[in-house]
Amino acid sequence: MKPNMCVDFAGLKLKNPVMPASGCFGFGREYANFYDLSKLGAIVVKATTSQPRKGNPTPRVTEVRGGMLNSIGLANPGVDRVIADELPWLQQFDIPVIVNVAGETIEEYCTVVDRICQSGLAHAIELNVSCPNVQQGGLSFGVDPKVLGELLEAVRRVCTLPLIVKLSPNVTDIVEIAKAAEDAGADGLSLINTLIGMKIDINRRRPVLARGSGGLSGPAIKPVAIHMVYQVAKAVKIPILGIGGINTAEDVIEFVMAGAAAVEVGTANFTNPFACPEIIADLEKYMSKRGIKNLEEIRGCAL
Amino acid sequence: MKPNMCVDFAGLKLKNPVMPASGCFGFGREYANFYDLSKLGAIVVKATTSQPRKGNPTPRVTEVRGGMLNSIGLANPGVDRVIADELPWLQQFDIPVIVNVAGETIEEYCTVVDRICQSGLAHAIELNVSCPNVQQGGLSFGVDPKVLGELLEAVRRVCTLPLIVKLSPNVTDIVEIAKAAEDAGADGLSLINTLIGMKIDINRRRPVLARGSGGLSGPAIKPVAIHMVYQVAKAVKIPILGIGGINTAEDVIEFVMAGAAAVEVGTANFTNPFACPEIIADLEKYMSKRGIKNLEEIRGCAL
Amino acid sequence: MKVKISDKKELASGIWQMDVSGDFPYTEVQPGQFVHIQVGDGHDHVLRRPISIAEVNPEQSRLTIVFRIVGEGTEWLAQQSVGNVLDVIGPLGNGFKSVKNARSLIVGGGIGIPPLYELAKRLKVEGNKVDIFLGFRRGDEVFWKERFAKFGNVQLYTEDGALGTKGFVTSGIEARLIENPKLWDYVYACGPRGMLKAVQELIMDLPVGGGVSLEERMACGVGACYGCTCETTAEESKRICVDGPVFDWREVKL
Amino acid sequence: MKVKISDKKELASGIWQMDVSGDFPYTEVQPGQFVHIQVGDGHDHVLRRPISIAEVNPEQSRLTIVFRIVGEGTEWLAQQSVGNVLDVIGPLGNGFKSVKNARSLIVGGGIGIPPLYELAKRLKVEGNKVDIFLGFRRGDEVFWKERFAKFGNVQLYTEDGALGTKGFVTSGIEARLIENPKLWDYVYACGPRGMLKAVQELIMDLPVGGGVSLEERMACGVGACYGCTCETTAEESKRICVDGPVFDWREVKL
Ligand SMILES: Cc1cc2nc3c(=O)[nH]c(=O)nc-3n(C[C@H](O)[C@H](O)[C@H](O)COP(=O)(O)OP(=O)(O)OC[C@H]3O[C@@H](n4cnc5c(N)ncnc54)[C@H](O)[C@@H]3O)c2cc1C
Ligand SMILES: Cc1cc2nc3c(=O)[nH]c(=O)nc-3n(C[C@H](O)[C@H](O)[C@H](O)COP(=O)(O)OP(=O)(O)OC[C@H]3O[C@@H](n4cnc5c(N)ncnc54)[C@H](O)[C@@H]3O)c2cc1C
Ligand SMILES: Cc1cc2nc3c(=O)[nH]c(=O)nc-3n(C[C@H](O)[C@H](O)[C@H](O)COP(=O)(O)O)c2cc1C
Ligand SMILES: Cc1cc2nc3c(=O)[nH]c(=O)nc-3n(C[C@H](O)[C@H](O)[C@H](O)COP(=O)(O)O)c2cc1C
Ligand code: FES
Ligand code: FES
Repeated sequence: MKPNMCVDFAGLKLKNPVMPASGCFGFGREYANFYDLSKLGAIVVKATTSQPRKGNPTPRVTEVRGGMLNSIGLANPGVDRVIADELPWLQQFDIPVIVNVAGETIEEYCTVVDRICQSGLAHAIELNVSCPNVQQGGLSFGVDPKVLGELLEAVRRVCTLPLIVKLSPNVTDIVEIAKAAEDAGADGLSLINTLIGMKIDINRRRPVLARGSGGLSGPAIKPVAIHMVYQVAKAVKIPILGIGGINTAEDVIEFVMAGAAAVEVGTANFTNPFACPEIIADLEKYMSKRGIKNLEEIRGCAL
Repeated sequence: MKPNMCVDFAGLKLKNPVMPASGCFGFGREYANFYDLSKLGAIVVKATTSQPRKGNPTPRVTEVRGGMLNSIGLANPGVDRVIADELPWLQQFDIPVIVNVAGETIEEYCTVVDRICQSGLAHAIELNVSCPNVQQGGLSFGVDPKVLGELLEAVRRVCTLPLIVKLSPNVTDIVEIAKAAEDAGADGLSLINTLIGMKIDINRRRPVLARGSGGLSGPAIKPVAIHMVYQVAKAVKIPILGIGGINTAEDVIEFVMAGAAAVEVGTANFTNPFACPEIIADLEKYMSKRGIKNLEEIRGCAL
Repeated sequence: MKVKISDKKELASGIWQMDVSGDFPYTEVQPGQFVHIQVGDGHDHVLRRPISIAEVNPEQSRLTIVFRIVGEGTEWLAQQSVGNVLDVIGPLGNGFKSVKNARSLIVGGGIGIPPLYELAKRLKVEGNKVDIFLGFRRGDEVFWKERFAKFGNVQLYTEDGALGTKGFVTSGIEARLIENPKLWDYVYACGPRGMLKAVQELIMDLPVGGGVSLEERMACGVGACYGCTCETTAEESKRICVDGPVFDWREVKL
Repeated sequence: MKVKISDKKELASGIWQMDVSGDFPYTEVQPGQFVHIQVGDGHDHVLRRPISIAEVNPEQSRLTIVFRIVGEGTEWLAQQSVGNVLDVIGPLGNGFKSVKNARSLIVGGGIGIPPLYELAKRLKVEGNKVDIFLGFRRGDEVFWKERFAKFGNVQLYTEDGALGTKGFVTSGIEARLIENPKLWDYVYACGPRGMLKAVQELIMDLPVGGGVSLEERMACGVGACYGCTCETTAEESKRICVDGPVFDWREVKL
């Protein structure tokens, strides 16, 4: 029996629960050379800011055991060009487009979210709150429940699409942050973003990345991600997008059992450009073989 | 030219900078079957509590990509038997003995530290502050600078040995915690303890560890550890013991360049029981080859 | 310690026998002890895998292990070729103590059977009269029945009934004990928890010796990490890797 | 794409040449493009390694790469045996455009030399008169001098002076340009940043075409991650993996 792969996520109808993670798939053009993007559950595009951004100096990627570090620094063409060039192109594929939004001030977030919603070219917003808050000394919006609440209340007012908040794992208590997001009106949560890490080139005696530190992603962070999804799933009612080190259909199952409704695949796209469609095909096989009719059946079953 | 491997750490004279990490080496007896413990820079013994503790239900260890999870739960024979049976046996080796102390209340920490100091059988205390504080709703002592400060002030009063505070990495801002420890009179810092993680057995649909979550250790956490050592080394004056995923002499060099004065090796002992003496030998070779006369020369050079 | 794979074969579906040779303290091995094997290139897996010593042949410098593929580590092991080198530590743990000239019962279930092989051999050499009950889930998983027959009277049970008697070993043992509660002086067992518990209940009140071998997930394998504990009648927990894997029947809580 | 290693040899200390064959769009390759190679079993390394295509032989379905061992990935690659299969994606990036019947200069430094080989071959075929300046740090690192000599006039430089002229290629190029600033219509280069910068300064004000190939650490290799950017005269940064690795001399900031 063929399982039903469809998933409802915060009002979005996904034909399957697997989508590429923000920053790991550009705006889709590059991977469209490898396969038909309509196979995806959805697409989450690169972080979009109000102005074009060049990002940090290079080197800005490097490998570590079980993962990689990046300090891309939100390089993107800015919301105008995203709306003019990227989102229209994505309409040809029959999948929801989720726009990842970043900013340095509450105003910037609001402007970008408003523009994206007005454009009519996106289906949901994923708010990346790991960005430094320039108005509050550069601490990330995502580490303080009060600051996060203020941001979300402002964004909520202009956001006419489902609002998914992508949390930073670099916090003492992820549950407290997740609840603050739920209380402030988030329709869903994405977790996790990257852990902060560093690698030192012992020959050059300097950090490998020009910026010093970077975000750790890949299989190395999966246990941390599973644990956070598990904890948050116990504490909130809104659905969760599980992210962190997903490489196989079994990894997807693990996240779903920990409470995720759907997942994002990041670093694995670099290892294997066909990662997403392969995971989707394997997931269907896995579910048929075990008689899992739909993912709802096993969602959170390990809680 | 032979490099000088000696390191001064918070008043301890170490013949080299490499010591086994707490909980990964028991009280040394088992590894004494493999090699002469006098080769080590020091030994850090298993967490010691006031009463004997059985720890958590099993399974309490499992492997993950690039690391492992443990939920041992501070199993130990209690301070009386540690003083009666374990520490006297360790005196035969010509190395400093560092006793890792854990507790659930400020009183318990103080009692254990006092007993160990009075015994005259240890050279330093490593205070494990990742333990849940039962008087404050179970949140770890190590996540709140104020709570940590109170604990350390109390411990400082009874502690006649160098006091090394081992920090939890599961916090929003490690620098703030490190500074609180320094201000409260810590002589040195150990970082990092394990990250919190989880693995789900998708066949049994339950977490693999009986307790659910566990501490993530091994190479997977090295970038996080390097980054925290780096940040803290910039902010404090007291010396740092670098811990997290160390497997090779090059890893030691990386931690030293990030600002550590010496290091602890944990999980690698399980992979290879000869890990510590092999790393020490390789480190000496590395230093000779590169003309590094002593580690002080390169300590923090990447900052 | 580095040992070289000198032979390997698939005994039954997913169950492999592997012979290794090299510098190893063969003569020190007690039946029921295990080796802790590094899997992968020393980078990919931080933990070794414990596998029991099935047989030891000091004259030929040979150690035999039998394992079932259940995950990445055992999969890797099965893929190693003859001539490849394995990094092992051992012999580890506390094995079975055997006595001379007694009437002994050996009870093995599935992949718990191989650790009993060296024991059966020694019991026979030392003049024991040995009954051997072997249980498998399915007929196509059966292995080493003939090998064990050299050392005693083998009774085979399978849950699917494809070979031997259909059902659990414990039913056969119970029947014999009802006939004669004094049939055996020593009982030795290794296998799934459920089986061990059932055997324990059958013999708990009988004046038999012997021992039971346990399993738990292990990290260090040498007693240092407290990862592999189990509850016994003693006040503190015991570590299966050093205090076991073989325990006294009356000591362990199953 | 899966390709099989059909030949490998060590060209100089730590520098390997490897031929691979299999289903690959050989005829689409532009000189200067690269392949993105999976190293390890697909688990140990999350990132592929970019290696330039040195030569392509569509008739024999053969692709040649040359690489220097600098870390785990290139070490792994060098250890692969003939017959092993590699997972590659490519050809990737934006290569050198060549024109017919021009006077061309090729400047290569160290491991930056192989990507220029296919270019030299094509320039020759297309009737160019080619000068080739090759620079190495040490005499014992020199490779492919003879191979390049088939396509043009090779000038060899080593920093240690063990082979060819002692010093940097740029001194030779500068001398020639002083003699005749119009000597070359096109200049193509690949090698260390310092060398490329020096060449750029020499030719910046001359009316030459051609291009320069850059390197940066890469993740995706296909333009999706923005990991490998560089600064150019354009307002936004360019991605070396898709907008490069070959750029116009006047476009890049070195
Ligand atoms: C003292 C001792 C002796 C053993 N002797 C043998 C033997 O002779 N032959 C044999 O086939 N197996 C034996 N085992 C079990 C063997 O160690 C595990 O099957 C092996 O470690 C699994 O490794 P893996 O990487 O293939 O699987 P993993 O991916 O690590 O795990 C796959 C599954 O295997 C099981 N498992 C994992 N580790 C253990 C463990 N330590 N104990 C029990 N189950 C585990 C779990 O159900 C898990 O879901 C023994 C275990 C112990 C503790
Ligand atoms: C477009 C392109 C084409 C290339 N072509 C070739 C080639 O034909 N032959 C060849 O030998 N090398 C080539 N390189 C460099 C090659 O990709 C790196 O040497 C390789 O990725 C290192 O992998 P590793 O695992 O061995 O080393 P790592 O352990 O990853 O790194 C070791 C050292 O290699 C250097 N390095 C790592 N990645 C890169 C990178 N992407 N670019 C430059 N330096 C790096 C750093 O100095 C680092 O300290 C090319 C790079 C690019 C971007
Ligand atoms: C190169 C790179 C760029 C990223 N850029 C973004 C981004 O722009 N916005 C964002 O929310 N997350 C970004 N991320 C984080 C990923 O979306 C994802 O949360 C993280 O990588 C963990 O998933 P993984 O382990 O599957 O890669 C980026 C990650 C990588 C590796
Ligand atoms: C099995 C195990 C038990 C541990 N027990 C303790 C402990 O009792 N006290 C403590 O401070 N840290 C304990 N730790 C943490 C280690 O000392 C160390 O901080 C951590 O494992 C990171 O180092 P590694 O990556 O080298 O293992 C334990 C770690 C492991 C793996
Ligand atoms: S496995 Fe470490 S104590 Fe037994
Ligand atoms: S490597 Fe990803 S954009 Fe170039």
